[in-house]
Amino acid sequence: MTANTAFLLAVGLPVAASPVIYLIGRIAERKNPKIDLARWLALLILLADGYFLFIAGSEFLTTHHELLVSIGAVSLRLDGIALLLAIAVLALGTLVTMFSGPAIARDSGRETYFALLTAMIGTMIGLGAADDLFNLWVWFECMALCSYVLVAFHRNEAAALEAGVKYLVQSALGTVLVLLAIGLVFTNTGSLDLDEIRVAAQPSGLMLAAGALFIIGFGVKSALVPLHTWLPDAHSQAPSGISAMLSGVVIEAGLVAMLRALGALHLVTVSWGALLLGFAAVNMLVGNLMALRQTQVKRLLAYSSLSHMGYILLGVGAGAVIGSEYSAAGGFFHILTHAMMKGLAFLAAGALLYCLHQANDNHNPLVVDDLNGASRKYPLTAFAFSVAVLGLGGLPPLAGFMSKWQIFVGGFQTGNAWIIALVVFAGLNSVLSLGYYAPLVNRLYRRQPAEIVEQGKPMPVLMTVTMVILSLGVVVLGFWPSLADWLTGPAAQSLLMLFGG
Amino acid sequence: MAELLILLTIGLPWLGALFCWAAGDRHPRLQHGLAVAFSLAAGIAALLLIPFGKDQVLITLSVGGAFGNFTFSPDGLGVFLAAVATVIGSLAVIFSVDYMRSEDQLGRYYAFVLFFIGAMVGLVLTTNLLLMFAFWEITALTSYALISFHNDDLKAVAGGIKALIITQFGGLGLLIGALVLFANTGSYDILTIIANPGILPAGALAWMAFGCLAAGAAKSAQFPFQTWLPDAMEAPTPVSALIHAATMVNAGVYLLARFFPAFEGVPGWREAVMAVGMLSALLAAVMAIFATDLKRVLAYSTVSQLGYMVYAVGAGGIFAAQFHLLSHSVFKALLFLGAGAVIHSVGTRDMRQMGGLGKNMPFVRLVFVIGALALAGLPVLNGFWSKELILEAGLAHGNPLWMLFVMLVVSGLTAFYSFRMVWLVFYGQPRAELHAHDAGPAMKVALAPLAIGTLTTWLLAGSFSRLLSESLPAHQIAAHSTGEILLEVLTAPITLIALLVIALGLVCWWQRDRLAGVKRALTGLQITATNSFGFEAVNRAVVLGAQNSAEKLRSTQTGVLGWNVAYLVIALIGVLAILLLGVGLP
Amino acid sequence: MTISIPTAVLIIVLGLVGIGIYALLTTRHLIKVIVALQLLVKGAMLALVLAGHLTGQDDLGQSLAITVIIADTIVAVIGMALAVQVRRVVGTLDLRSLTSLRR
Amino acid sequence: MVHGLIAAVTLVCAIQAVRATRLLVSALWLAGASALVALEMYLLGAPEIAVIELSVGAGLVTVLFVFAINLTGEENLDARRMIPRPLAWTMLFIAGALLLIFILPGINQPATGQVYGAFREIFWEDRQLDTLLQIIMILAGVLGVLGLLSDQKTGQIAPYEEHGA
Repeated sequence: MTANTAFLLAVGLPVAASPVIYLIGRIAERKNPKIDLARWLALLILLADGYFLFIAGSEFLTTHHELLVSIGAVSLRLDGIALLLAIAVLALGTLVTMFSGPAIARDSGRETYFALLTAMIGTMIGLGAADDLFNLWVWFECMALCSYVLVAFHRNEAAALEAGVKYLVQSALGTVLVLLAIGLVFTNTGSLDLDEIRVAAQPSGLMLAAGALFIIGFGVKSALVPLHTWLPDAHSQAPSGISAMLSGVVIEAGLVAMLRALGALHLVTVSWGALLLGFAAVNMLVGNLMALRQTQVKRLLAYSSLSHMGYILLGVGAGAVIGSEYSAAGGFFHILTHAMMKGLAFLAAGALLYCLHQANDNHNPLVVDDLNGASRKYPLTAFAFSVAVLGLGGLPPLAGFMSKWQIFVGGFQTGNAWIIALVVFAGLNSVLSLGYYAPLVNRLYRRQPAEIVEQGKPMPVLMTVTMVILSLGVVVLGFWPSLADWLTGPAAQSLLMLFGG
Repeated sequence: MAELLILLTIGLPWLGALFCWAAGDRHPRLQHGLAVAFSLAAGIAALLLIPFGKDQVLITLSVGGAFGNFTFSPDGLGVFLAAVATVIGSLAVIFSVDYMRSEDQLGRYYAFVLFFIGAMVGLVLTTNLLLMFAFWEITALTSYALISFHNDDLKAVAGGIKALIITQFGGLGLLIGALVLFANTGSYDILTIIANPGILPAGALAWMAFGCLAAGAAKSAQFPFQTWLPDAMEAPTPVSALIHAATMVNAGVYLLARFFPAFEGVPGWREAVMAVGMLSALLAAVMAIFATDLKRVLAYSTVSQLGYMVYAVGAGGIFAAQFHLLSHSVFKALLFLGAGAVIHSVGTRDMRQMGGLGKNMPFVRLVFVIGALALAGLPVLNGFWSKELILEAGLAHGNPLWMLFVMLVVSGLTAFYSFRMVWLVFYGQPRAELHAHDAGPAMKVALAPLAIGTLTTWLLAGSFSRLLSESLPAHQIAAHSTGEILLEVLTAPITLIALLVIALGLVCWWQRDRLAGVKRALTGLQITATNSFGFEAVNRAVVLGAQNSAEKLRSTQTGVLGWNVAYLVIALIGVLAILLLGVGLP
Repeated sequence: MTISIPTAVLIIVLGLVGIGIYALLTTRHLIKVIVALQLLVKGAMLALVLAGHLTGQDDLGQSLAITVIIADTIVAVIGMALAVQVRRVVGTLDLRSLTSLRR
Repeated sequence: MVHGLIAAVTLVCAIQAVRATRLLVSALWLAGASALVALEMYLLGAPEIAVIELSVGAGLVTVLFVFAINLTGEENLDARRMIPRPLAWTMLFIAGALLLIFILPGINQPATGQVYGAFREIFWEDRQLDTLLQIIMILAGVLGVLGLLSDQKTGQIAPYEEHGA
């Protein structure tokens, strides 16, 4: 199999397989609902996809030539950013699929869930690889459509529906703005191919407007403050596996889409990166303050995603403005580590939500008081949750410390006073964030378990396994951060090419 | 050989932490055993490492990129502190066998204690500033986890968070220092910058110097960050002895001493360091005089004694600072563990309820008095020699004499509160119905070596000065024999003055009833001091400010779709306006 | 005064988008929200067709617009399904009662 | 002139669709706006898309609206707005003005791109990836409707099983 074929399969397999998963799952559901065939099928597809991605990725990494596959006039390109996003999406997606088996075992519509989850994973891989402005939008829209349905999966709960409505409306509005921007770019350059646009896009008011519309349009999905208002609702109401996906990779995929679009306009102005840095500052502060007094666990984690998006923007923005490779690599490293840590945090919170509430047929949200003394009954889950939130708080020896460090180092290396000030501000925010992460850990290790913990159901094995795998990843990357260099380095170079080369 | 010993000293406690956690809380005896075994083994490894104390990098793990090389080097400063951390660490663990006997969740307790010991060793042995910062943060994490060990107690939780946030806030200074170093030199190597500070531009060096001062002050609970240490006393007492008296709080002093050759040329840095040390010593001593909680008195005295060390570093007396660090680690660990034995026995920390406990706890009284005398600085205990050396360093050319005067006054105050504490706890009439019993066997095993150490560690002065002198060329520490050092102290006029001041402090305590008038006159000071000179109010204001602004900001999440869309339009307007004003139309 | 063709279409585009956003800002009825989204997307679609027309690539503009039509119809379908379910579960389509998720 | 007229009527339809108090009326005005947009597309030289817009945008979507309105019922809501009207107008005016400042100077100097082929080729060959991805969109739509509207009620959730993995 050639690398190009493998790449095409890696992009196409999950997308093509999702209707099959639905159909077979549907039939199996009628025949014997116990087997839950859709889940295993989805897992199989994702593992196979990992194999194809491995072939394509290793070809790219060994030859340093981007893979380019053309389908008609539209092409897909595997560069550093695409590979990084694909690996993050696929790895987290596979674990979430494993986790979701028990988590939604009792809901109806499981085959819908797994089919759409697989499709969403596939569309995100495609989104990372899109090399055509309009095609980028199509992938983006497909991803969004899948996620609307998944967010409102608990269709009999008013809050989930409300979150779904808000998510849908705000996302759709963002989509429209992106389309307008595409229209402007198309008018001005006469092309949709990102490479051709890169050459043709010259400074003009029209293109500035297009860039602004891209930032706002894609910014809705990547949760730039103040476009973030849908996020705490959707992330807290979605099934926990989907929360992990949304927070861990979907908002980052939105960012990648934005970077691709803005990168094509890099000749228009150097201010794109500076704007991202501005959003970085606001995101960090607002996210942390909003989380500080939050009492619902999943909502708290959702707000913390805002501040982590701020760190990522800091790295990526400094890479775009100054061309600092360490910054960019740090930003992408943080995308990876955040996917792991936030994924783990949501899965752990989801596991507790499942055992303490859902398994007892109660639909209340998980509040911080429910965590009291959870380590008594769920030692591994409590440990995993602690690893996740302490990592998010940037404490060593966990992965979050190292990725933040890389972002900070890159910022200082630019020698730019504004960026250095922003790094110090980010450090302050990191300290502030401990004000809400640390008490969560405290609660988990209280001696006197909350009443609800004592009535909790046992933890399903598959959930524990996924959490252990992710915890190991967070710890290992914390001890040996350069393990991710092979992935973040090429991604950073791709970003610098986008904005400078 | 030395490479292996370094890895063992860091790795054994961490391995032990894993085992203790994995052993499970159903097997407390196994956990006690594992913890003692691993901490003792680490202590032995650290002691064996001392002869290898040289200035040379022994372990290099090439991580590359933004992370530099992870390097470790056993120089004099490093091996000495590693030995202190592991030896006192293992004594604290042994003490815990009795102290924590009836406690729950021992796995978490021992895992964090051992995790701390390993991290502390790593902190002092590494020569990579990134790694140093990482270990720095791990010690903060473990300190936090252990302060909040009694998670159901709101005070313990609050104290833990406070310590974590304040030390992390100061830690930003070290972060800035490390980033400045890497941005300018492309490496995190500490030895290079110490040997040749000129490789950094003057401005960058100043940022690094004052950043490290902030970090050191926060870690060592110095002015203006001192408020976290008294609240950290909610931790189990062996933890207070180990982390909040003998080791972690020394990391700040270590940092300043380590970088002294690099920073001493930065204008104003030495003066700032001395001022920080002096203010901390003075304020904390005054607070200790009025405090009524036994552990808090010890905490204040720790801040005060650390102030002496910081002052000494600023004054250029690196050897004096490190020597006092050694003495203080030993006698303060002794005092804390002694206090732990008392608290474990009577179940309260309030000195007003104690009194006359000496009759039932003769052993604890004996060792506690030894420690207190060392704290007061009476000859011939170890605290005497090292404190005199610090005062002498204050006399060095160019140091402001008024600061030295303040430090002399503080030594009088120290004597005063040391005697007050001993008296209130062990002597006089019992003030409450307390059933005291003497220390358990494991406690005695831990206390005895510390008491002996308090009586004898000053004999190490000569070899200690040789160790530092040989392995730290940039610090320019002269090697002297023990005899020379002792003679120097004894013949110095300042020693006599200091002894007079200490005696004055003693007399004041003895004649306290006659000084009732003075006491009344000082009521205002007492009120200010028990309110921590307003620092607590500042802390509270900051916390309240953050929480209020958070609460206000939360109302922006209206949950109304229309407003959500409005924010989007506003953001669009904002971005367009920025582009219009910032970039302009081409 | 004659209006050039691009200007006229641009007026439609911006008008539709403006009216759509205005409706999103002010309306209280969920179905009307979906109507507003439809208006918005029609504007965007017309913008693409206009772009194709202006650059002489009418057919490319058209084929993009088809994809947009499908996408926005699906959005409308999912939106309506949500609305129907909201009506069942919450009992009303008033957006004022869909404000439980706040702070 | 024709274009100006179409523009005016389209916007009137749109405004009416937003203002109408009855949902059915609103949907019909929307259909009208859709038809006029289709007409405008036709005049711009896009006949194929005009047909599709007319059948899907004006036809199918309206039918869907009627279905949905039937299912949910008309609901009379009082006139209170989500956010004050003057504020909405001000924001929109500023945003629109800013956009126009940026766009207007450039809109009349379009680039001329390379013409690749006829509509059929472009749609089915050049842009077949977009076309293929519509399948995923439709899948999401179908599954969304099926998932959201299936009849099962909360009470029918499967019973809890130990180790449901």
